Amino acid sequence: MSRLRVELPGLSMRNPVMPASGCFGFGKEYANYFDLELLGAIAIKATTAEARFGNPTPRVAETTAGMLNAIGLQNPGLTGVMQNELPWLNQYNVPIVANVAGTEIDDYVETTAKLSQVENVHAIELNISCPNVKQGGIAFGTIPHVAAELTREVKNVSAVPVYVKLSPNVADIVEIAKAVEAAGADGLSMINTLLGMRIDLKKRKPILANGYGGLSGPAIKPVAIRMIHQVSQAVEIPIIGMGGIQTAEDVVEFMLAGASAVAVGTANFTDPYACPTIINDLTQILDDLEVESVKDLIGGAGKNATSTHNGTRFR
Amino acid sequence: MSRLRVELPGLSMRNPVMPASGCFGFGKEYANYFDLELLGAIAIKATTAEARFGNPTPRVAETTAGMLNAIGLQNPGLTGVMQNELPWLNQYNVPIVANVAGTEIDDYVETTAKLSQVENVHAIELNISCPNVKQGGIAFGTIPHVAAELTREVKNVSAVPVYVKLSPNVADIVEIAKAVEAAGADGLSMINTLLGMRIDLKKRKPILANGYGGLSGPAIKPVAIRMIHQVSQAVEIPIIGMGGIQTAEDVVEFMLAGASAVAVGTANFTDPYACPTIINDLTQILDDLEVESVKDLIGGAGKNATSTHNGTRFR
Amino acid sequence: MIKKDLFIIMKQETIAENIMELTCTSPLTKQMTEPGQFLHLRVDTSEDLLLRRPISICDVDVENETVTMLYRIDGKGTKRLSLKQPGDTINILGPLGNGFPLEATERGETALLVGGGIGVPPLYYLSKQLTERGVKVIHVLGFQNQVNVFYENEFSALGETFIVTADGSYGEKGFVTDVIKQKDISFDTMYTCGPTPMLSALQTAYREKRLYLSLEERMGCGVGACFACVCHVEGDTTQTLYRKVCTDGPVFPVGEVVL
Amino acid sequence: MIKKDLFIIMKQETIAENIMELTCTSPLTKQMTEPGQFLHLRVDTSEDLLLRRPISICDVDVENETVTMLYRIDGKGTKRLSLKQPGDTINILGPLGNGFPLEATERGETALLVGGGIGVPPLYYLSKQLTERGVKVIHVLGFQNQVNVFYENEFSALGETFIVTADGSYGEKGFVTDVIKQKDISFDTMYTCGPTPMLSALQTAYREKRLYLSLEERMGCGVGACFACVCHVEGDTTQTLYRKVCTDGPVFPVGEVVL
Ligand SMILES: Cc1cc2nc3c(=O)[nH]c(=O)nc-3n(C[C@H](O)[C@H](O)[C@H](O)COP(=O)(O)OP(=O)(O)OC[C@H]3O[C@@H](n4cnc5c(N)ncnc54)[C@H](O)[C@@H]3O)c2cc1C
Ligand SMILES: Cc1cc2nc3c(=O)[nH]c(=O)nc-3n(C[C@H](O)[C@H](O)[C@H](O)COP(=O)(O)OP(=O)(O)OC[C@H]3O[C@@H](n4cnc5c(N)ncnc54)[C@H](O)[C@@H]3O)c2cc1C
Ligand SMILES: Cc1cc2nc3c(=O)[nH]c(=O)nc-3n(C[C@H](O)[C@H](O)[C@H](O)COP(=O)(O)O)c2cc1C
Ligand SMILES: Cc1cc2nc3c(=O)[nH]c(=O)nc-3n(C[C@H](O)[C@H](O)[C@H](O)COP(=O)(O)O)c2cc1C
Ligand code: FES
Ligand code: FES
Repeated sequence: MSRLRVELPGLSMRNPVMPASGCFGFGKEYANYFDLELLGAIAIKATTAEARFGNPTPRVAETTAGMLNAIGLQNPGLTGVMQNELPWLNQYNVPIVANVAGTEIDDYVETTAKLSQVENVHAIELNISCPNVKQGGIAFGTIPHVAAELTREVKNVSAVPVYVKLSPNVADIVEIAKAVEAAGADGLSMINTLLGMRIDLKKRKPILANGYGGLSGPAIKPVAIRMIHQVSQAVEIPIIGMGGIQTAEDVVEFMLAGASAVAVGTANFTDPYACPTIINDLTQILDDLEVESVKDLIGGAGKNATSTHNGTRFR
Repeated sequence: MSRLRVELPGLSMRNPVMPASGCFGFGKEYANYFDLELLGAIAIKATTAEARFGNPTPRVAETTAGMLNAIGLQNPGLTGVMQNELPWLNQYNVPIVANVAGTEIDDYVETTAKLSQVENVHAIELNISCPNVKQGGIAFGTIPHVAAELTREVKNVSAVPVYVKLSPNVADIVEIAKAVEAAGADGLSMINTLLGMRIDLKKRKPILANGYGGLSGPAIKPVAIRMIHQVSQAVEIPIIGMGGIQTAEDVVEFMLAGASAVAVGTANFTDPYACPTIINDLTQILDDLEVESVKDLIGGAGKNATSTHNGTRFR
Repeated sequence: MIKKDLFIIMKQETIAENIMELTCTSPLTKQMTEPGQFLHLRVDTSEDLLLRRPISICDVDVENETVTMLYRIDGKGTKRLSLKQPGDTINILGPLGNGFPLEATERGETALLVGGGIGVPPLYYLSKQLTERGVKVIHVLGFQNQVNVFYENEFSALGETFIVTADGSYGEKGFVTDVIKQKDISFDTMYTCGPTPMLSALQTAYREKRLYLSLEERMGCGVGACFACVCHVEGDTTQTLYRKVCTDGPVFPVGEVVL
Repeated sequence: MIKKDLFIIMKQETIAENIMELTCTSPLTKQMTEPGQFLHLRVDTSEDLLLRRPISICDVDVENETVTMLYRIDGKGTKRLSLKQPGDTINILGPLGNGFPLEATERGETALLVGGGIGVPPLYYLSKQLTERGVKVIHVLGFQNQVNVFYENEFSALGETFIVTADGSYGEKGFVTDVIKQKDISFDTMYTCGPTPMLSALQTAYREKRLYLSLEERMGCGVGACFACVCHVEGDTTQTLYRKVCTDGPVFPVGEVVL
């Protein structure tokens, strides 16, 4: 199995595959389907300082090869996660990535300070796609210096490495990535969902009660691959890649683009066995591609794409 | 047929459907398949001041429910379009939208000044997703004041209304839309393609020779719908909506989101009869939805989506 | 426990306007003992329809390992499902969720089963099991109009059955609630499944009764992980409590959740 | 002119490792008189595979209105295509493009047909038509190895046929160009289809001959509108001239385009 092993800051993973935050709850449900120790790591649902119910329903809608969600960060809050979820997960020997969300820097700092002390939390993942109340709701993740400041403050209090999860809803993802790297991020997670919408033709209103929602699934994979390719060439820190992964082939594509590990989100809904199936198929693909170790794939697609300054190009 | 008629600046359209620029050449090829006068308008391939060969091949790659292209704006140049393409199209009684591209403001100005004089050119569509050489390659469409300046200069010389075609690769599409509206744009076209990439696992390099390419097709539809919904509430000028339209239902969804007319791109490749089929199906859908005229659909989804400041939200 | 299988289609037929009856076989049917549970169907293997579709168990033949579902052709997924032929396979996850409590009604008591539209199917398996246990069943089944009516004979074979149509084109005219009152139906337990306005009306009218309601909500995972399908808990002043339709439901006792 | 139809599958079989032979019927076959043209296949109606797949016409039975294609199971589309059964339909556009010029070879002359791998199929229909016109045909067909070889008998029935494998596991060993030299084959016209390196080698070696090459390029539309499939024109110093493989080709005379 050492062919699949990858090492990232704080995360010693028996394979490069973890379920993505928000798509695996806190692990309990999928434990009914397979042994969680098959996973390389687990990214748990976002934790906020206080418990949240989230948005009204409907909260999900299907799109062609994708889905929209507007869950609204429902979670039992810092106390609930520390008292009920993490202790239960401790029975499994698998590193936990704790995803942290908030609306002010203080929220993130408070949540990280406590969560990062929990024994089985091996890394913090900062969800910077949340609106910054102090900046009138502009997402932390869209302004480099805001993202950097948040990263710095959280790094100050975190007992474990911090991965910053980038929003793809920006013109220049490289600029944000560099800013958070300079601010001390140990790694990056990318990408979060693209903002999208669907409209019910008969009711003449959005399908999601919230109106807009985050687009995930295979539809966004080419955007994720492009952003990871761009960013991996501009930063030194490792990237956890995600966005539409469905198969072991997709994992290889993400790693060739520059990811050191990957997260699987929406695919868990299509098939609760998605993660173990992908992990199981990886070895065969390494054989087919005549690659000894998954590590040898990382960044293998090279730098041969036309470099672009700004996320757009002359077509 | 007046149930389908829409009126936009410069464009009196017998129905709201036109083929999208770059996906219909200059019309000749599809004229072998159906009568071009069935169309509401035709957006022709981008014209640049000089003839361009474009990028090396492969120039297209398939993605799940989408495709990437990196054609590189191949076209016969201003002279070629004026001498060979537009005169041929003049045999059809259908308004032409001439798409204009460039790498410096002067290119756009020169091309627009001449093209907009041609009899059957009823509107100019400014492709602002091109990299601005003077700004080190940053696309015109990602910086509001740059997009505005380009719009202003082009408006100064154009003999017909100018539609600015927005790039979706930005954090805040509303900001750009408002800037070009203030600079005198008569309408907006949105969206252009999202920047994406695919990697060939065996060759370990991008499938497109150019590396990155523009993502189009149903995969991007939810992003297009969201952006049109946001922008239509912030500007007064009409929007030509596009991005993944495949069916008459999709047309209705775009119009409910706020589009006054639509363009069909990638679907022409899946089916050369896509446009006439969609137009033909529209009347039936109006009946099903008990709507008298397509005009009654425009903006019908209302403003009931959570407003967001910055293209990202609290999920 | 394995909960996913490629079910083989035995039969698929139109039984009313846009209503299909689908019978499949799989060893997993052995686990389908609880009426009111649902199955989560992957319509086909292409990647354009990513989400599974929740469909209730309508009937199970444990001996022959078959399960029957009734569904309405509605959007893309059910349209594609309706094109499948005997011999084709469907990737199905389930049974999922918590069904109707049979033990809530004692032998000799009367159960009133109230269904609306495509909420009718799960009541059939429920009715069969209740009658087997010696419970008297009465059915009030509401439909939009005549062409949508299905399974009248099947339900009639198990107990008294009132068909109600919104436009009066068949059976009684009006809402199911009207008919229950008009006919002065008395019962010990009510089990219901149907559109939310109908459930709301019943929850309001029969709040003091033994009443079990089966809810519908758009789902992501169907297994409790994504929090797509939550509802608020009645009387929760913190506004943070919730129940998941997929795993805590789809059946809830009266007064538990906000409809 | 209508150029699109739902073709009905008559037969689909594996004829070599990962090589399928697909026979379909449609009235459109009547238009398929030109060898070297291709069809553009929409594999199925789901929206995850948007682009059509170009596949060459391998043989046509005009009387029975059937067309045969040979294809290699390669990526997602051809994999899905290979699962189709007789009776299923495929949405096909075509015939498209310009094929091999038959008139380039006169009655009594010799044509050498050189194919590589999945470039072999269009040569079969070409060979049949040439022989019907009284042309002598010789075939040199290259494959990766023994398991990939197909249609040896079919070609042999029309003319002398050399099979070449890269690893020598069947027939001659080496490249097709080696074999043409070794066997000292003389000919009046050469028609070829196969991988670009093979075409390049032939174009270099036989630049002075009557040579027609069929090219392959990733396509968007297949009808000349998207400019995905262009190639440069030989000797064009402006670097702006182009030919489209889909409509100007796929067959080009030697020296016309840059390979
Ligand atoms: C517990 C439960 C049991 C159900 N049992 C039945 C049944 O026995 N028979 C039946 O006909 N229908 C049943 N439904 C409703 C059924 O799930 C939807 O009609 C179906 O998913 C619509 O799919 P589509 O492909 O036709 O529509 P699409 O519009 O293509 O669906 C798009 C997405 O929205 C979801 N969706 C759309 N409509 C609904 C809906 N009304 N409820 C929940 N999700 C929806 C789909 O599951 C899918 O994820 C049940 C729903 C639930 C929650
Ligand atoms: C004019 C012409 C004639 C052809 N004739 C035949 C034939 O007779 N038999 C045969 O087996 N193959 C033929 N090919 C190649 C065939 O088109 C590809 O093998 C096929 O499209 C691959 O599709 P896929 O779904 O397996 O691969 P995927 O990787 O899923 O395809 C993704 C996309 O890339 C395109 N693509 C992938 N590989 C190729 C390729 N080698 N050439 C062109 N496009 C490609 C596909 O068309 C599709 O748009 C021909 C190609 C051309 C251009
Ligand atoms: C239902 C749902 C809930 C999500 N919740 C979170 C979350 O709480 N925190 C977070 O950082 N990302 C969240 N995401 C984003 C995913 O972690 C992932 O970045 C994204 O879905 C792309 O991956 P995918 O295409 O494999 O789903 C959520 C995604 C979905 C679909
Ligand atoms: C092959 C191809 C070429 C394109 N060329 C142009 C172009 O020259 N100018 C332009 O403004 N947009 C161009 N586009 C973008 C389309 O006009 C359209 O905005 C986009 O593809 C989204 O619509 P769709 O999903 O319906 O294809 C091109 C798109 C494709 C697929
Ligand atoms: S559908 Fe995912 S939690 Fe219920
Ligand atoms: S494939 Fe579109 S021009 Fe040839």
